[in-house]
Amino acid sequence: MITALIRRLAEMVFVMVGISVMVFLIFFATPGSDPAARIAGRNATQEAVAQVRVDFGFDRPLPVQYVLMMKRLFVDRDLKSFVNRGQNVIPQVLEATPITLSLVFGAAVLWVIGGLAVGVIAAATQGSLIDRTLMVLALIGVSMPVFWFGEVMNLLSQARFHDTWLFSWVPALGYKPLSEDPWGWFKTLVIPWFSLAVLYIGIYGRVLRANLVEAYQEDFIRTARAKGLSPARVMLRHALRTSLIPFITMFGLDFGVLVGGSALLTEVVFGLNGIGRLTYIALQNLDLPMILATVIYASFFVVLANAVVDFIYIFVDPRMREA
Amino acid sequence: MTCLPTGSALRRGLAAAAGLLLASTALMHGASAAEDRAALMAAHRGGTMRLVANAAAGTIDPMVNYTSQFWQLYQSTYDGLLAFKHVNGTDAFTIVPDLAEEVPAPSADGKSYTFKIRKGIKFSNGQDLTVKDVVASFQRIFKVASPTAGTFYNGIVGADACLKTPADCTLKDGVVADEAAGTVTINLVAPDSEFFFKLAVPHASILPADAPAKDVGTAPIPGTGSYMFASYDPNTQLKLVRNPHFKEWNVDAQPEGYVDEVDYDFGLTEEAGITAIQNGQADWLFDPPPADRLPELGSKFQNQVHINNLMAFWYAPLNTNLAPFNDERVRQALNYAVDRDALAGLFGGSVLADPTCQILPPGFPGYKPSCVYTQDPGEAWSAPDMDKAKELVAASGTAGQKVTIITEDTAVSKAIGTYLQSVLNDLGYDTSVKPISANIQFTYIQNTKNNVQISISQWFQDYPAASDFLNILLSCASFTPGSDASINISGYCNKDLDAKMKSALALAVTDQAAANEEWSKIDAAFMEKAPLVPLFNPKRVDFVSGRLGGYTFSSVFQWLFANAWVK
Amino acid sequence: MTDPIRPALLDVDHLKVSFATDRGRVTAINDVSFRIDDGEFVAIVGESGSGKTVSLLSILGLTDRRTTFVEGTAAFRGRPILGLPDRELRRIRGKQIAFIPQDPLTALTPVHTIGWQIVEQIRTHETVSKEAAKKRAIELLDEVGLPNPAAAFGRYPHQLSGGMRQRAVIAMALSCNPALLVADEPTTALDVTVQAQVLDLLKRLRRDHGSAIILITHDMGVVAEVADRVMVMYAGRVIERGTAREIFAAPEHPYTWGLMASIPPVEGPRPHRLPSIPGTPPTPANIPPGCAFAPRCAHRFAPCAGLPPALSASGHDAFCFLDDNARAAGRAALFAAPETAA
Amino acid sequence: MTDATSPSETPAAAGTATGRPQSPFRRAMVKLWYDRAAMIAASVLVAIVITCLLAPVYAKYVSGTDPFRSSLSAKIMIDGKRVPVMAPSTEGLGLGVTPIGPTFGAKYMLGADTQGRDVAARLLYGGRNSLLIAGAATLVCLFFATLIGVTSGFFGGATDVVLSRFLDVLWAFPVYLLAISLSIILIAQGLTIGPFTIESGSLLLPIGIIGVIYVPYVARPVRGQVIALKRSEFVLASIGLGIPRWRILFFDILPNVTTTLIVFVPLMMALNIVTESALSFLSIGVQPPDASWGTIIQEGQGLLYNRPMVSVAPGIAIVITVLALNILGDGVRDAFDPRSKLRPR
Repeated sequence: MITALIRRLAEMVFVMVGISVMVFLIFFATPGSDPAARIAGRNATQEAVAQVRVDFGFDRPLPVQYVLMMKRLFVDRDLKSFVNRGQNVIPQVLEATPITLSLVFGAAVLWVIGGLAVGVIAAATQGSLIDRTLMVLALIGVSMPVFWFGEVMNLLSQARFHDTWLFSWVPALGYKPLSEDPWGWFKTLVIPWFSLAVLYIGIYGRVLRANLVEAYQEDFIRTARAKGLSPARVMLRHALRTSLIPFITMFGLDFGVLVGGSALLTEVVFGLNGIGRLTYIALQNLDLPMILATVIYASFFVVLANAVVDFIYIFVDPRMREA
Repeated sequence: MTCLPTGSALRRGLAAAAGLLLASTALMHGASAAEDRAALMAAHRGGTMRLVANAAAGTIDPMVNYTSQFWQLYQSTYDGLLAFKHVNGTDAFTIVPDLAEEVPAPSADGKSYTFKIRKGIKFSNGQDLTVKDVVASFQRIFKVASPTAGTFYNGIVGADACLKTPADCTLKDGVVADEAAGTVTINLVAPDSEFFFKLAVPHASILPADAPAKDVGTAPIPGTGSYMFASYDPNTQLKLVRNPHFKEWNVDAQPEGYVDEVDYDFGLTEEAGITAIQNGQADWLFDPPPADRLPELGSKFQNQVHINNLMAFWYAPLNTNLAPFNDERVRQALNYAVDRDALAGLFGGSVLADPTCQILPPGFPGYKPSCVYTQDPGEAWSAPDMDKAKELVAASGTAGQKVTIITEDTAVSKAIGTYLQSVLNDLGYDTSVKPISANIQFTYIQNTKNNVQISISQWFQDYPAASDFLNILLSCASFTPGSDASINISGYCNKDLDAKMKSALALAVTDQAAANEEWSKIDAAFMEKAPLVPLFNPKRVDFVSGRLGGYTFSSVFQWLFANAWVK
Repeated sequence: MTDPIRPALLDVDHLKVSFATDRGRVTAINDVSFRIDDGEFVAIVGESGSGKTVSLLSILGLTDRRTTFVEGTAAFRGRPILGLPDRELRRIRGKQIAFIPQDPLTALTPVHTIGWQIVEQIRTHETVSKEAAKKRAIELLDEVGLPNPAAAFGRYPHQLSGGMRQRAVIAMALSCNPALLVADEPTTALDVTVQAQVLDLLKRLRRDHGSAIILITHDMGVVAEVADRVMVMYAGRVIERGTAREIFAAPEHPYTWGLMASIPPVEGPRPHRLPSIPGTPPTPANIPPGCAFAPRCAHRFAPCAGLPPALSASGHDAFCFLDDNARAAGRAALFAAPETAA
Repeated sequence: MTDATSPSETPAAAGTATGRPQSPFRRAMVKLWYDRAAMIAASVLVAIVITCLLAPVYAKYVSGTDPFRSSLSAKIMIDGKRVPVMAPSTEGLGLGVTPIGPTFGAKYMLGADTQGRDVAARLLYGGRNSLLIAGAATLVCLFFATLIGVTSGFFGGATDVVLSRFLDVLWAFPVYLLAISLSIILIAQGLTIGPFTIESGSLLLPIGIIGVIYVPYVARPVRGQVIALKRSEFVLASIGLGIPRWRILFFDILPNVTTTLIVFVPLMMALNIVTESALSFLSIGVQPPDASWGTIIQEGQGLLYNRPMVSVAPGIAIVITVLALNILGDGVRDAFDPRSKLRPR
């Protein structure tokens, strides 16, 4: 157990170091990435640029710069943005986190409930019109680009029908902290939640249905039915319970990736200043410290999600416990 | 250009309206200005104003920050020795005494100025302002490597040493305090006609002597203005409250504000910002309104919209050292071919942008309307002259060459790039557009290593002097091959014109009017060589809440929030 | 043997089962009739695919209703159960008729403990407390011979050996004291020694609980050991029926001869190779017209192109055109064969 | 549609009817042919591809405008009136310029974009690029994924360790962030590999980027399959017979991997179309004046309030195409590899 844990930890560290090195190298391979002149300001003299270069250590060899930057990020925790001078990177990431978490968590609740409902209902009514309708809807959900769907939702709720009863409650785009205005928090996030969740409801509903249909061909379902259990109980306690394992795997990975910043399209469309948008803006501005911080943060969540999934696996599937 | 008549008529109408507005405010600042102001103060004082912006502008340090977004705020939070007058329009170009008791006369050789520092002024932390603070502040410009340390303040005696080793900066013979007399004398290496302007920009703010000698980032430094920064978080909010130690000493330089508090919220999209103002949840939006909201603002909310000229221009720098733009004829051809009215349309229509074919913006010192690159050359641009353009290209024999336009990845810049691509294709070039991140594009296009042929850029004034456009953008000194800091993006170095600019700068010390004459000739001379394509002069659209009154727009620092009320 | 007043425990009459496939309906079970009385031990024998499992599953309503069509009648204690609403059928299923599946590894839900699954069945049919159900489950596990039943209660299926799992499944089937146990090849997945133990267990249970047992198997050896009566199925039909004694003494259908021949002799030298029936059984989609076994039958002759006469209402009979003499001759030849080959 | 509760595999048994054993590939194709939903989806796709290929015809003969040239001051005739394509606001202060809305006629059927270009014509041209990029990126992705997956799985040892770790790193890098990082660099400078230079505006860049980012998603299952095949009896038997490794690789392993790859094709195409549009939406995909459905949506974003059609239309095009690809993908998977649980994302 302990060795497995240590191995897992080593793997996580390896992956995160790998990613940060990759980002670092990508950054320095980019033309126009030299931040000295940008930091020095428009119309700065050559001396000022040179001064900045020395101050920020851009004249030192790359490995040294990398180590220094990592040290400032993790040890001193005072790594500062290249673009917004004086702005500490870590608090930025920490402030963006609750926004992304709010978005992803709410969407996750929606998509888990929605995915379960779609999958279970479709599997239970397999072959019927309900099943087919649900599957077509799920497929449409999978096929819609999330940013486009978000935009259409914005168009409907912010412009076209904003004055009607349907969407008059929709507040302006942006984020309201849960601690300050819980109701406002909820209202601003409902539509982003829904937009983000649609894709996953589609995916999860389809996968779950396929798994359930497959489960229904298993012998143990026949046993359960032969026991005289009600169809609902057969579905929920036997078929669903066993089909949940891949569902949970998917959920863990998706949740991790989204919290890590992959919700950026939704964040961009709905003006939520979460991790994804932060990373995106940092990348656009070639703000290396911010990029490193956000990307390491993102990969941390992805790797963590992988680890958590493995753990949950053991929890959910007794067969994995001895392995 | 059949739609031109309507366009220009509208423009004229609007100009008239703006003139009226100007006249009325001028009246107000006339004879009984002080009494009026007292009455207004009694009626409107108090309340909280909410400003919104997409993003914060970085460090709060007034000596480091170089953005119009925060310079606007520094007007009411920090003071220099001198200030631009806090009034409407181009009257704001006037220099008025701020922390100095009066605008000093130069010494006989024009190289030194003695400022008498006002007594009784306190920083927002309660400390008294002394001459020591003044000296320390000038040293600090170099110690924090202010972006303009090497360009604005390098003329002070001892500045060279400070630029080399900022940590040991003393400016021993450059900025000399006389504690007993309460004066500070600044000695220059050579006379500088623009030195007062340089003292009036935020980088020359007077800060407490004990302010940290490094960029303070997000920790505000106490100032002497009527407001102080109470808190700053670049992700969420910048809060300004009244400076408890402030007593108005010169209403032109640092007027007392109406509102008690200003909450400047960040992170709202432009769309959301506009909606918030419409709903009365915010009073003003920093970012320009998105294009698709303009028709709505101009019709349903026209009483809340203020449109003002900006001392700025959008232009396309042409790299005069790379084919095909190393050929003067090609540069002229493009100038002829560009439909500046269409470009104005991309910026939001003829109300929001004036076509221009010269470098200096209207209303600027040295501006004399002239346009050669149009169908009927004269004072104003009327229509593109495609025939002439094609002739010139044919003469140059460069048709068919590849051209890449580098634009910012913002909507307007990209749209302009796309339009210019169409024009260049029409002229026979094989053109592509390459948008890059706005934050990178500005340095990217400056560096000769990137071999940029043509790009889209803008220039906004720092202070009202023709040299701020012509000398900075086109002097040989501004061109440093291989550097990211080479603001002469065209890489154009014309020895004759360079000499003329030097003499105009020298002339201005003694005779500003004659110098301005010179500058307008230089402007025209540059345009003959066409190292760039002036596109249009943008205008500022301020959309304010229905409750906001006392809107004042300074041509230097734009909207003055301290002069506005919300009650 | 049959009591005319008291209805049979299970009475199946003219059962026909067909499936909807991509190429239309395919009949898998045709004209199957049988009856079982309380306490009887009946074996249904046939190769895989002969329809023995399907026929019983369809009686229990465990086939897919959308794709499977069941015709004919089946009555449990006189009450027709085919076409009964699922809700009512469920009260019989698991409580009065219990099902012992073939492979206990796949037949138990892998994510629940053995005990949980037994308790679930008990509590579905009887209103008892969890504790009582647990106690009962442990007793059952003990009864089927699981060592340390309390520990087994908390085990997951994959943690038990094959034989233990089969015992657990049987314990589960017994949990409501069913009148009829349907055991679908309960020994196939087990090795020989465990097979014998499980069969002993079944016999003992019949004795102790008085349940009737239907044993589905392809192994004539198993049948010989335990069954009272035997039905042989081939290609969806019952092709021979009789008491175990009758069938083992005088099998009448050539197919049954083949099955008997494949039992390894209990005594004497083992043959090099057990004789087997040539060819493979047909799938439901391509059951030949007439006698389905004809293509593989060494004794086929012209009439086999048509359907043989139906089985007699009771007693020992085979679904075959061969007359008694031919049956006796064929039987004799076959039983002699292994010896001569050796 | 398929149901496996019946005790025997009736559809599969059809193969024996012809008396000649069919190759698995043929059998799968036959099965696919009878899958009605998949065939409808395939027809829709063919229709979309043909329509998009006809873009120049549409631009030339129907809309009559050059969809890559700004026409900011053009005018067209509608109902006998000459109407400017880019209409300045005439109300109030006269702020803003609004392009012409959908006319539902030949010209400007779906209206104009901010440059006064015909959206319908651009939609077709955009479709060409979207489909081209998605298709080519799929091939790139499958090629590299097979290369890495097979090399890693077949040779094992140090090669496997290095490649697997590399995939791990790529895997943990959120896809869009990886794509954005690559795009920002490559689109700024282009790419030079030895003597070959890809210019920054080239479509090859988005193809390469999108192709590369999903490599781990395909390479991992391929590697797993190769490892499973390597341990399978027939390969062990081949090894035992002393058949050279390259023969085993080409004759035993690769043909089996091919099935997996075929199943991936439509699913990856669908994924790539969405990815391409997302990147273009973030303006780091296709570069102007080239259009793709994503760039048209992005350009239309600035007109969402007044001319929503500009961004709604390409979105619908994406949804239909991706939907068709997904349905076809389901069909292909059912036909070729019914038990697979592929879920590329």
